[in-house]
Amino acid sequence: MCLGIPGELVEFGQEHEDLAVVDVSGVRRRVNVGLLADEGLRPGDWVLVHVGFALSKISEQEAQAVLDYLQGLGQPYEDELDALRGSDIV
Amino acid sequence: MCLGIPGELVEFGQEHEDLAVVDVSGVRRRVNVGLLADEGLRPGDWVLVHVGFALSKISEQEAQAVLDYLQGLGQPYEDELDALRGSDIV
Amino acid sequence: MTREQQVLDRIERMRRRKPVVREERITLAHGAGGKATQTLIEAVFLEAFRNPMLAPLDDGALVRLGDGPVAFTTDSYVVSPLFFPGGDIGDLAVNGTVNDLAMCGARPVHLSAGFILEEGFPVADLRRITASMAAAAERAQVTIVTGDTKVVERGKADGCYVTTAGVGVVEQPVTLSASGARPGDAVIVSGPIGAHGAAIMLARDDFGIEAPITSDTAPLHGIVAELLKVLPRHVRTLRDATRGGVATVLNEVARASEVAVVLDEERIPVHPEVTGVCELLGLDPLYVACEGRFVAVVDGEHAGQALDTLRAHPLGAEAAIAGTVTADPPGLVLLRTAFGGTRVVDVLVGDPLPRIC
Amino acid sequence: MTREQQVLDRIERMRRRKPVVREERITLAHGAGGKATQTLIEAVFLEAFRNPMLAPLDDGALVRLGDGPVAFTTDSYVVSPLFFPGGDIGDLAVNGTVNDLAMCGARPVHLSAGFILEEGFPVADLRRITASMAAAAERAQVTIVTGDTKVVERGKADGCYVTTAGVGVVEQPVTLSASGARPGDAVIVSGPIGAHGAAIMLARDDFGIEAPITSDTAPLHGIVAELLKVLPRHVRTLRDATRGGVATVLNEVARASEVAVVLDEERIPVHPEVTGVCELLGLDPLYVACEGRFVAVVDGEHAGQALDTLRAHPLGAEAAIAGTVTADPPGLVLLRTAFGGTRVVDVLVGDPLPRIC
Amino acid sequence: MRFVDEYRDAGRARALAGRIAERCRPGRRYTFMEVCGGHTHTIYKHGLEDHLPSEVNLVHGPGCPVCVIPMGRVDDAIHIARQPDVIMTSFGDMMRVPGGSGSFLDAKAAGADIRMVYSPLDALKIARANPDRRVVFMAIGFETTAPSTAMTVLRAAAEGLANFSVFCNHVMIIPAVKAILDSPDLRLDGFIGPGHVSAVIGCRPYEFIARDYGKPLVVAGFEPLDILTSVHMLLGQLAEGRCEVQNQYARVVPWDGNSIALSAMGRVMRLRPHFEWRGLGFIAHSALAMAGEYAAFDAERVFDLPGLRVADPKSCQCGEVLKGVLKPWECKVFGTACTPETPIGTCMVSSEGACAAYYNFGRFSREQMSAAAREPREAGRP
Amino acid sequence: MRFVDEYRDAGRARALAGRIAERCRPGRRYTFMEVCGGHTHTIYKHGLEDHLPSEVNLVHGPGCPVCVIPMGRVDDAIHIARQPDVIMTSFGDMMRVPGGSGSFLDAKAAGADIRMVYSPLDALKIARANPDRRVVFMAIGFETTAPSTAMTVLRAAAEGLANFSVFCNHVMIIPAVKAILDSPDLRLDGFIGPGHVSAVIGCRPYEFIARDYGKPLVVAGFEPLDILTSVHMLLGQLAEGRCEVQNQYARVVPWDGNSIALSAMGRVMRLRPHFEWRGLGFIAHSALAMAGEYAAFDAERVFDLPGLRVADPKSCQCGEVLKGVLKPWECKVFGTACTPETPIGTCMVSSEGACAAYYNFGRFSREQMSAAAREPREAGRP
Ligand code: SF4
Ligand code: SF4
Ligand SMILES: [Mg+2]
Ligand SMILES: [Mg+2]
Ligand SMILES: [Mg+2]
Ligand SMILES: [Mg+2]
Ligand SMILES: [Mg+2]
Ligand SMILES: [Mg+2]
Ligand SMILES: [Mg+2]
Ligand SMILES: [Mg+2]
Ligand SMILES: [Mg+2]
Ligand SMILES: [Mg+2]
Repeated sequence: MCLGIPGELVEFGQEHEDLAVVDVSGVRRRVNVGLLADEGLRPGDWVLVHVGFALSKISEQEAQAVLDYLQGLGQPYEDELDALRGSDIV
Repeated sequence: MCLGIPGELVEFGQEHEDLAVVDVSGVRRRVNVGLLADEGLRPGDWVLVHVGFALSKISEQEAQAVLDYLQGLGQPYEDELDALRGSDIV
Repeated sequence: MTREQQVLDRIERMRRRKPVVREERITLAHGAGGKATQTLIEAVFLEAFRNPMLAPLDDGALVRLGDGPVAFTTDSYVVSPLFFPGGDIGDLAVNGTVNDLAMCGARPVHLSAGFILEEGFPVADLRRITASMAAAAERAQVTIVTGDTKVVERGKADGCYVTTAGVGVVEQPVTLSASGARPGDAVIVSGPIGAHGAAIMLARDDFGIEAPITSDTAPLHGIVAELLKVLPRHVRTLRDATRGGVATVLNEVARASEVAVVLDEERIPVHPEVTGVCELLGLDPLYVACEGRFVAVVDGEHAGQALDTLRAHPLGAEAAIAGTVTADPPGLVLLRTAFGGTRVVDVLVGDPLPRIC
Repeated sequence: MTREQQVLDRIERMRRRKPVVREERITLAHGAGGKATQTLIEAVFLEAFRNPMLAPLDDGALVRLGDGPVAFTTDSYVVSPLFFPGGDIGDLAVNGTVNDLAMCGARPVHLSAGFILEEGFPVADLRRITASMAAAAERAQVTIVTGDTKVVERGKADGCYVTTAGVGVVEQPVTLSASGARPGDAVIVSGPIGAHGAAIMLARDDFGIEAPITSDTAPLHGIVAELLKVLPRHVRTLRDATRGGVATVLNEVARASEVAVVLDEERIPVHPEVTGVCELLGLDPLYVACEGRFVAVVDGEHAGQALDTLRAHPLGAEAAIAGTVTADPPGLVLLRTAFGGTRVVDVLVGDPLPRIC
Repeated sequence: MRFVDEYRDAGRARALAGRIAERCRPGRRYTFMEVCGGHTHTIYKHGLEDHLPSEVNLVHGPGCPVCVIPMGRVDDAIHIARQPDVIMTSFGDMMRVPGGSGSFLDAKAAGADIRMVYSPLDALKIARANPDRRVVFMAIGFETTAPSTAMTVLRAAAEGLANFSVFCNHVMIIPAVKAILDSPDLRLDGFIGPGHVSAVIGCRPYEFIARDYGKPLVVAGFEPLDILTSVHMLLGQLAEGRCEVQNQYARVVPWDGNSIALSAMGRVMRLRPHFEWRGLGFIAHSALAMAGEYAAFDAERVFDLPGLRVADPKSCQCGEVLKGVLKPWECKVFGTACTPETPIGTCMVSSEGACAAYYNFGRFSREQMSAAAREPREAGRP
Repeated sequence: MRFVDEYRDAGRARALAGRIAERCRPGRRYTFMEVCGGHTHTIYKHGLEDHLPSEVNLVHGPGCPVCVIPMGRVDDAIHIARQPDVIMTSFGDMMRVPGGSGSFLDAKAAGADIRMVYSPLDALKIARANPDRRVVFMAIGFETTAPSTAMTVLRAAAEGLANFSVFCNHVMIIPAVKAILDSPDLRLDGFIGPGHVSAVIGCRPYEFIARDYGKPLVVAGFEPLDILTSVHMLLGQLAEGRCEVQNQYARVVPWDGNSIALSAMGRVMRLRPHFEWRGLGFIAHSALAMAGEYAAFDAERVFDLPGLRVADPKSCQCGEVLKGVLKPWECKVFGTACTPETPIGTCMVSSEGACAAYYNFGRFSREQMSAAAREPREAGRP
């Protein structure tokens, strides 16, 4: 129900200002961006899509912060990981 | 379009006075007898049915008259006819 | 040659031309089994799938699988109503395919069943249909070995459609085909005609008509086997007289065999109630469907033997020799009327009875 | 045994009980290929028609006709829309039945075709469908030898439904069955999954989604023949992953063979656009239908050889070993997630995608 | 069947045929028009001409209501049927009648809700069952059928049904016969009068035909022996120099008709000043419209109609066939461009149309058919 | 996929799992509630518990809108759907939710026109395309979804669409969490906060949880690494004796939420004085109704509703599951009488319901599944 999917804004709509098109892995859907009217959205921005509306603009910086946090935690395991990944290739 | 079929009145309707049931070779249909309200119809009477209405009460006497007319014309052929009919039985 | 005769010859030439579908859209006539159906089949299906096994457009195809000849057929059933006096869509679907195999001279062995169900269809009705299919299969000694089920949204079907396909083995060499009739042959009808179509029409209750008519749906493999056992080499053609009735089947024979079929109105068995329904609605019983009757074209010299054999079987008790095959005029069915006249019995145009099978 | 384990065991016993249809009316779920479909088939169809050839509920039935074993199958096609990127109902109907025969280890030979047309259906669309059936038949080297046409009133169908049945010859002795999987076997998926279902969903345009996805509909008899030629005795099970997808097929295998199937999420081939559609709509690609992909269960020791054989065929270029068969827990499909966890992959409940085939 | 089988007896027919032949003066040609399409149908269906000597020539008249409806009226009916809330009801005969752009069957295939009924009362039943739809009855037919429509409207009015109306196309036989009698290119010796029309209007309305035009007329029943008998009666009048209206069908037709039927028609309908007949053009006072009192049931007032006149196709010779000037097969498109599947003219649509009857039942010359029917009979018999 | 695959990496998960295990005090049991059903779904779908040490126990909260809708509201919705001119539109999740007498799916099979939509805007599209029908949107969902409904109503109002209305069942997460915190039978160590609700309401509304109830809360994203990270952060707060609201999902959740979304909700909707939650009973100020200004779009005013309260089945223990008191399998009917095909409680319907998630994805004990998944891996590999 609260399913939200990150998508990249690729186009703004002709029909009315709130319409835009997002791309999710090559899949496109029209979304309403009216809830993000304050965000100065531009093509290339990523948004979270929920029931046909863009609910939130995704911050790349904050996204990276989580990954950095994990990176910091995980360093000792990296070598082991690489080894594991290698063995998974058929 | 002007198709009319002789049927025997077998029943008068419960629903309203104009409704009756006719029998055609064992096949029954509800017909409206409103057009023959003057005829004092009774079960056993034959009527001509057209598009769900009884259009005319059939006169047995007149029906027989035609057959008698034909009978009169055809007498010389009767023997031949019987012979023919006999040969038709498989 | 008279001018009238010239006109008639020109018309016959027209009728033999390659059929063309002129309509832009499918109408009910395309499913009625008459001229429009034939045109659609020849101009669209045969045209697209053209191959020698399909080309005869017989009741089923004779194919070779491994060593022996096998008969293969299919029919879709869309009858409305689903349940009617004398049967339901279930036994109809089994008997119909059993009969098409029997008409190929095969012993029906296995059936498949594909169901298209409408959302909202009562499960109890489905159970009733499958029970009657099972009973019909047992009666016909066939097994339903594979199947499929689809469900479509409400308003995209009419409760339940069933498509059966069947395979049968051809155990003795017979050559049966619509094109096998020859002058001098006799045309036999296996029993009173038109009961199925009339029963469906009454069950539909569109016309407010009631009559004690039950569908004639029945499996014909048994009676056909008897006939072929007695006369393996003298039966030319077998056809079950389904959509389009006896008239349509015989037109197919006349056309494929390039002969004339001459029927004798007085010898065609019709139950009086069926006649009554037809009179009331302005229909001709020759065009009304049967689902348990067939037409056999038999060598004239063995017609009596054929008739005796059929009459000895419960499903053939009222069988009759209804006509003969002559050379001229090729491609036509004629009827000697009870009144002593003669007329053409053409292929059905239009659709007097929607969805009888 | 923990209390949780006791509960879980009790549930498994429940699940193995005879299925019962509780609903009074057919719902779309009964046609979705998941639990409701299985229940309907087992509780209604199998119950009514019970016989040893039908009982395995494989893609088709193996029957004896005359001398040799013959495969026989049917499917009805009700896909909406009729035309979609990558195909239409016509090639779907041919390929689907060809594939069910191929999954029985048979060489598809002849097809029948039953059409249910809706009054008003454009004749041009029918021509387009029959042309694509003819092309598909030619590609699959099968002949459409018999057929039937019915027309129903407007509002009683959705343009055109097609039911095909097929017969094929079994030329080399193989024993393929959903019940043939054994611990140690490998589970191979013949290519990227879910493209057909995703393409249909987009073509239906209910969700305003666009993506360059085309249906994977294709005849699989060729690639299957290659596989069986190389490994006639080491292929246990073949199933085309149609309605209900790979997850449903594997649940059938796990249940019939009383084994567990353990899938490896990272090894299951899925095209990124299909993943994208599934993410957007909250679907799992494991349940999305394919019409040109199959699952093969192969002796573990010959899995590499099987994979090489499949990859050498154009339809198998992206084949992958997606999982393995283990003894415990019997009857279940498990998934090692890409995240490193494990979960159950159950049979589909409900109907995420109406009328994909 | 009572009142049916007795009149289809081959033995009686053969006997009568002998008497008919005796009444013909050798070399003279007797041309009789059967006014009613029902007669045309009977003639072909039973192969009646096999019993007629070559001197007797039957020509087919305008008495097929389907055959005379002009294309513009069909288009109007389809226009009504296309309104989204409409259920159009019609007798089966109308389904394939071509208008300027297609038939009811085509309109139905394209989405209109058009249903076949057996009786106008069935249309009423549909109206009761569908209170949220407007149900229209496509009323066609001669005086035989008009009273049934009138009775149906009276019932609808009594019930206060607000969603039922009638698209009235009822026509009247007398003006049509008069138009034919006034046509210069016609040579007729007598008329076989329409039996079921006469059950309503009686026999008096035909008297002017004998009196003013000097043509005998026999009101005939619809079984083949009825028609043969009528031919015998017409030949008798001619032989004896009489010129009368006779009633062969007295078992059904009262000399004065059915007064209840006539008064129902009179209440519900009114005469149109003129009406177009396909092939015959406009004929004054030849058709009925709904009376003003029943305007609420008059589809012509309930709906906005295009009301366009559509010219008949150039190749169509239905007019000549309807007037009996041409035999069906003499029309240039008969059986080639115009067939029951692809009718150009309306006479090819109804099984009572002369062209359709001839095409379906009589397409081979009598000689050829009789030869075929004779030849193998004994051969194939066991 | 960007912003997805990065957070599903098994290697990173294993590294993080090690850190989580290190933060647990051996023998102590840490119980965290994931409030949102989306989290429940993620946990089971990815097999996340395989990465958690046995000390960490996740319990599932009330954050599945489908799971908390009371039967009476479903019945009301079906009542609306049954009106002859109505098209009911709904998210797919609602289709199988049982009311007192059947679900939407049953009503649809019995003839109601009920259509699945992806977005409330799709319902609007259906309303525009069917001007002669009344189109109703079955609005369910937390604050995540309510703004979309509000924006849709604003657009309908701007267009002057007269045949569109909303059956509003939007609920609010804070009152539900408060009800759980006030429930005496609960023992929780912290909350995994709902990420997408928070994208609308921000993080401030949770501050009372830390301040007044002394429970830490981490607003979490929906990928499995987001949840694992949040668990790590909660363990960190507990280890360090902190008690705060933290935002793990800052890439999507602004601390102050989305003011446009909040103001759209504020314009179109109003707080209900109380609302029934399935299993939890009536909770004050916990749901939204349409505001008076938008009464024309309020299905509760447009239609007469039965509005009956239907008691939950006796055997149903959804309330305990929603409060995290019982694990799904501890419910007496779990997996036997109550399954996804035959749900007794709503937690068995939505794939976000705890019972359904557990039944579909996690029905085997972790040990057994891991064993199965380990054992044959190498055996079958070429
Ligand atoms: S053949 Fe056709 S066009 Fe010619 S008169 Fe007959 S119906 Fe009219
Ligand atoms: S098993 Fe069913 S009744 Fe029990 S808590 Fe779960 S959903 Fe509710
Ligand atoms: Mg047949
Ligand atoms: Mg057939
Ligand atoms: Mg067949
Ligand atoms: Mg058949
Ligand atoms: Mg199938
Ligand atoms: Mg299959
Ligand atoms: Mg299959
Ligand atoms: Mg199959
Ligand atoms: Mg299949
Ligand atoms: Mg057929």
